[in-house]
Amino acid sequence: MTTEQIVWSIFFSPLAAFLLICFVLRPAGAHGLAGLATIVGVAGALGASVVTFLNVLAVPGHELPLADYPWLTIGDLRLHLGLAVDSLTSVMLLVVTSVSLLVQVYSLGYMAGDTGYSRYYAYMALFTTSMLGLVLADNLLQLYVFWELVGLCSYLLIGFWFHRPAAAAAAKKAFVVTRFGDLGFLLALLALASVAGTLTINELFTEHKVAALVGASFLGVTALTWVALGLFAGAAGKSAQFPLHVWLPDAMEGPTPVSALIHAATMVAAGVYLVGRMLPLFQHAPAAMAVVASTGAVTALMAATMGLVATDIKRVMAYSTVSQLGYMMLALGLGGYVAAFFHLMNHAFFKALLFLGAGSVSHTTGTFDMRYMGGLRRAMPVTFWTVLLASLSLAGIPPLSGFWSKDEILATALAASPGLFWLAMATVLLTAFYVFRMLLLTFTGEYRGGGAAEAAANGDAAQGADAHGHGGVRLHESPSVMALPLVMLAAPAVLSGLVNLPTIPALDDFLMSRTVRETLEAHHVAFNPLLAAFSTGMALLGIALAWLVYGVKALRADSLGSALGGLPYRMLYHKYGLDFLYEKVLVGSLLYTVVCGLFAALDRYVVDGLVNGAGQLTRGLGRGLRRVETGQVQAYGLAIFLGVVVITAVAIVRG
Amino acid sequence: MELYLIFPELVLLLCALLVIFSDLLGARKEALAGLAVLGLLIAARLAMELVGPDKGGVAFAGAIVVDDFALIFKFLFLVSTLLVVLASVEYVERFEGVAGEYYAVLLLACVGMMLMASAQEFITLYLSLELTGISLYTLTGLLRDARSSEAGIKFLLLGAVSSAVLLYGIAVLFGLTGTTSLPQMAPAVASGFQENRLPLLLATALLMAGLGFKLATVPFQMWVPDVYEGAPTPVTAFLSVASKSAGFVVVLRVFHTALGRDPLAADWAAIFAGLSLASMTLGNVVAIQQGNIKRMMGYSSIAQAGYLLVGLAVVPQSGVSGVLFFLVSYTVTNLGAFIAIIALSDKLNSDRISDYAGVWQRAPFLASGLALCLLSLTGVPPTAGFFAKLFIFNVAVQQNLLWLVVAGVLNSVVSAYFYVGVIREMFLGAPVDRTPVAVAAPVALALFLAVAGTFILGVFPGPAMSVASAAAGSLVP
Amino acid sequence: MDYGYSLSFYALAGLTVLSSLLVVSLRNIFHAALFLVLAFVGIAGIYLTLNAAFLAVVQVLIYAGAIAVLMLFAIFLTRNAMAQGNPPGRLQASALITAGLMFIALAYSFANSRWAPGPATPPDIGPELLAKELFTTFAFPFEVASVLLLVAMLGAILLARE
Amino acid sequence: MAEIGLNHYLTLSALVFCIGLYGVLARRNAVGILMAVEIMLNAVNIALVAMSRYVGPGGQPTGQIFAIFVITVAAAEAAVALALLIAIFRTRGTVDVEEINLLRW
Repeated sequence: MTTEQIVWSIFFSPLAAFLLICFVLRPAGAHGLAGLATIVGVAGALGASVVTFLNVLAVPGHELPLADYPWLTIGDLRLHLGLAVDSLTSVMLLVVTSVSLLVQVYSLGYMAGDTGYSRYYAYMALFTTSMLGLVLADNLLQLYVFWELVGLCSYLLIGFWFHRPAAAAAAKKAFVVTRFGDLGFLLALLALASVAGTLTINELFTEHKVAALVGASFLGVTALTWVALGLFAGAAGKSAQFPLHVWLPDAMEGPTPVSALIHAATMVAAGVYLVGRMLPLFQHAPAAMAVVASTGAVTALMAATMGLVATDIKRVMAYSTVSQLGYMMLALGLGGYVAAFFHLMNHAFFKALLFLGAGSVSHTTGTFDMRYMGGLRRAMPVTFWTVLLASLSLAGIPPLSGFWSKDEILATALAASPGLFWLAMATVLLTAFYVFRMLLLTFTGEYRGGGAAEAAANGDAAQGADAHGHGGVRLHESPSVMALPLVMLAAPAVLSGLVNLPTIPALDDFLMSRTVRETLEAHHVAFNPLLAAFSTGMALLGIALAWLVYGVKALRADSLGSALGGLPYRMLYHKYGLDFLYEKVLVGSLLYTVVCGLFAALDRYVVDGLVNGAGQLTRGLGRGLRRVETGQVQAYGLAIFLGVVVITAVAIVRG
Repeated sequence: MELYLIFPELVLLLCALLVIFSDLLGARKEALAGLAVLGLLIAARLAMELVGPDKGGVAFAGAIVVDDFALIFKFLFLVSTLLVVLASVEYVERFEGVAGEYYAVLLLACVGMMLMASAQEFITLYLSLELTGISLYTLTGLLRDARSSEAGIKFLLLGAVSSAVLLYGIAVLFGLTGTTSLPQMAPAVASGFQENRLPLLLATALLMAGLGFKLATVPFQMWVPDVYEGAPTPVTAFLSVASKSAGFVVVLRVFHTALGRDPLAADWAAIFAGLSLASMTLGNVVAIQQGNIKRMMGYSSIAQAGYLLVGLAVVPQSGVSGVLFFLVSYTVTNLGAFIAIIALSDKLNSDRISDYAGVWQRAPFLASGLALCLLSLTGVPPTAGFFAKLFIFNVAVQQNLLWLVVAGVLNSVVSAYFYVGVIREMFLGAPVDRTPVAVAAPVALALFLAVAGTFILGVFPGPAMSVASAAAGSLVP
Repeated sequence: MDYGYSLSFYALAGLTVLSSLLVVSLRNIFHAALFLVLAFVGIAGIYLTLNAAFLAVVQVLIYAGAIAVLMLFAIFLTRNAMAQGNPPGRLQASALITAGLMFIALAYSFANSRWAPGPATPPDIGPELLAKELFTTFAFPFEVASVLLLVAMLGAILLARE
Repeated sequence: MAEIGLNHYLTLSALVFCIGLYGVLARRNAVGILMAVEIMLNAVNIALVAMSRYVGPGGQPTGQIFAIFVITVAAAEAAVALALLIAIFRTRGTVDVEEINLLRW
């Protein structure tokens, strides 16, 4: 096969799996083979990606010359259908295909026995196809097509368990909220087509295109800035940046492997990918860059505080994802091209691992509520150790992967903007705290009954997230088909940082492909040992605090109880479990009520309020306007004549 | 004789009479549908012969013109009628023994629309419009139950009133120019603009109202939800695509041929921009509130008319090609949606969106087809609807109508609420009963054709776009 | 100045307007139908003043004859609606305002128009000329009209059958 | 008394048109509404015939021809409308348009 055919096969391999499931396996009733088909398809894509990666590595300039095909002509705008592979693409391909493959294998165990088994794998194959199409697209229109397709797959997969109303609601919320962002994306596309006359990504970076974009202006702002802001709006919707982040925590209603693949490792990173891809344009719009950076920093901090108090393990992860995506945006906004993608890659591995670990835990306990977990360390050693490694990586403890990329982002921030740097640094502390809170609540202490206890507490059986485990009959490690992907993900979660060490910046060199080198002003920041030590210190401080509160329980429970008075203490004890008493008193009173409460209120009343408010307004308007339709034919006739009179009047007044 | 220019129409007329006679002779319903399909295919084949720059021409003392612009619409009408005939094969049971007449009137309506596409003289235009109108009133009331008759009488009364308005507009233009021929009118209109601005604007407003009724744009749209809900579902499908396209072909030809020169053109373009904004906003906002799928599709069609009018807010040729491509993709998409709705509501015996819950498990093909068409109406790639919007919005951006484009894009976000609402109900809702829904082969074929069209136009819109541009060139050089 | 001509115009116009007003304001639908015939006859007279004799004949035959009779049929076939008659509806006031606005728009525009220049003396448009035009220049619309009548016949039968 | 000209006829036409329009919007009996529609169409015909007399160098038969076609269409439409009214009367027992409002909102 030629280089080009290999690249195309990356895209077509999972597509073939999707078509096979839809048109052969499902109609034939061979549902059981769907998983295998998807796994083979994705494995094929992974193989082709590896070969492509090696090809890119071998080519000087790290860009593969690929043909494109005429697609359509809109006025003067000629669009081509083509793939573009450079170093960034090849890295993204590896990340997407490898995580996808492991998640598909994991799903064999997780989804076993589900009635929607083949439907699930069909969606997953379609998602992987679309995500690869998005990464491979050489023009923005093509990218947009796949952008919407991944959104659609995400919609279908969030609402996968349709018997739960919450899932359907979450799916719709995700679809509509991200479409608000896509509004900006689409307008940016139209503006680019109209002003620059091309949508091919690399052509947009040429000097005269940039000059044309800077030259045109609308409402006193350059077209370039509008375009950048529009693209960022799209990116913010997909990557769950403030204030469009509201859909992601709800999206956890989907099956956990979906959360791991789509809502942690790949699709939500598409926004970061888009902004990064277009960074050579963004850099000419300082205002837009500032918006990207500050949105990223605010999102990172805000989401971290919300992660502190969530009791659903998947929601903790979701907030964590939002927060980490904020980091990446922060890096991009400050010009940290390599730093952002380095972190994207590392995050994909350790966050996917954390999600799969959470899925593994719930598979056994039958719940996602950490208040009913605890003490799982001995029963689930593989899960525990892998999740621990991922947590350390997320917290930024050297020499795990998260440390290296986070440190690069912090260094970029320190060099560019002290304000944003301190926001990011505060996030480091919070991150370490919430991730260890999660770890300690889940794996240490006593087991608190799992799904059965939760059902008892809530008084009904069908509560909770996608808990379809075994209700705590006997705690056990997940089957090897699920445990194996955990172990395999643990390797990159620990090691992927090594590709860009301060002394050997291999990724740095690799990602600066010819086009990027020519069009992007590189912001290279030197490694700062002092900063590294400081951030590690902050992370350790966060871990220590979490340990004090949830681990060793420095404040003894009974002394606390007597201080509070016996009866309410006992009630709380029985209701929430011991660990949560600490939280209520310590974390709750201080952090929750003040900081998190503030953010939560902002989130609920301002952001969610705006989204819901817009919906309410539209609905109210609709309710009013539909009353105009009285069923009286004469009212309709009246409208026609009033229309004539008004149009005549307007026409006369206009002239 | 220039008779060959109207061979397609003649074949359909003949076919309609044949269908009636075969019905009288006791032919089976399926055979009648087959006959109609055959007639439509022959007509399409004959129309194909007329495609090309030097094939068509003007005929019958300037009454009609056959150009690429007219032909693209004729094909649209033929395809719409064909798909509606196929989709009706089960539904005709409800017409109590007048299936043959139903097909015949459908064919005659198609003849009327094809003549509308060709008419370039106001008397012919008016008569073909009324031929279409009377056929459609008949079809709407054909079920003769309370709702169907109510829809029929509402449609007829408002239709008659709006043709009176249209006629008044024509009369004014006739008085100003002394002719009813569109091409002959143009120079007189252009030269008389300064002194006759007032009556010209009045005539424009009257024409807009009279034809706006067919387009279903605000404020002439109020019949739409009621008639869509009450009419037999295949007729609703026909109304939503063919009748709307027929309105657009007339509007495009009248405004571009007779009134197409500045500064009058700038005036009507500005008014159309306003109507466009009002239509898409009202259509989308009220559609959210609807629980009946046919009614919802009615509001949706008002909104789509709003997007289409963006192309009329743009005077140059690009606006016309935008409208043409949009109509092509809207026709296949909306028909696809309606074919699925016809099949589903016939079997579910309900038009309530809530009764579509979990339909995906009972009729995966129908539900997937409907979902794809609804996504296309929302404007999600890779479907026809996405490129239709992109194309028409791009045209508007070129003409600095940015405000209208922003409104249009915002509106398509709003529209996601109700289109996706139906999809959610079908895919993510819990079904009440799980018995599979059977689909008759012709209905399945019709749906397949429409869905395939929607998808192909969404992946390779290039050829259709070139055809649209070429056809637009034959109207606006 | 031809006073006879003016006088007959004003008389016929008055008759037409008055009868039309009665058609839309009488509660008794049967009486309204009779005044409709009168209005049609008035309009036929107007056509005569315009030298359109043939059209006047058509007007009397088809409108005053056929269509008015059709209306009477409609009234008799919907019998108990007769008792209720033709009462004013809820939108009476808005209808009045709209009609007024519409009239202002029309009359004001007409007053400010310069119509295409016409002949000084009334042209002679007789039945021969009309027939010739109808079967040459307007032969095509004539054929379309015949199809239209076919559809109307079909439609009326389909909708009104037992 | 000014000489009778085109504008007299057009004003008459406009007046009759608006009377018809009022009747369409203000009366409740569907047959009454149909009659009002016929009045509107007649108003258009007055304008067309008047223009036939006053417009164009030698007068235009087109206007009168147009009027003949309008009369034809009006008759056809009236026939279909009557049929629909009979169908409605059968199911509802009324032709009062304010009671014909099953379809709304």
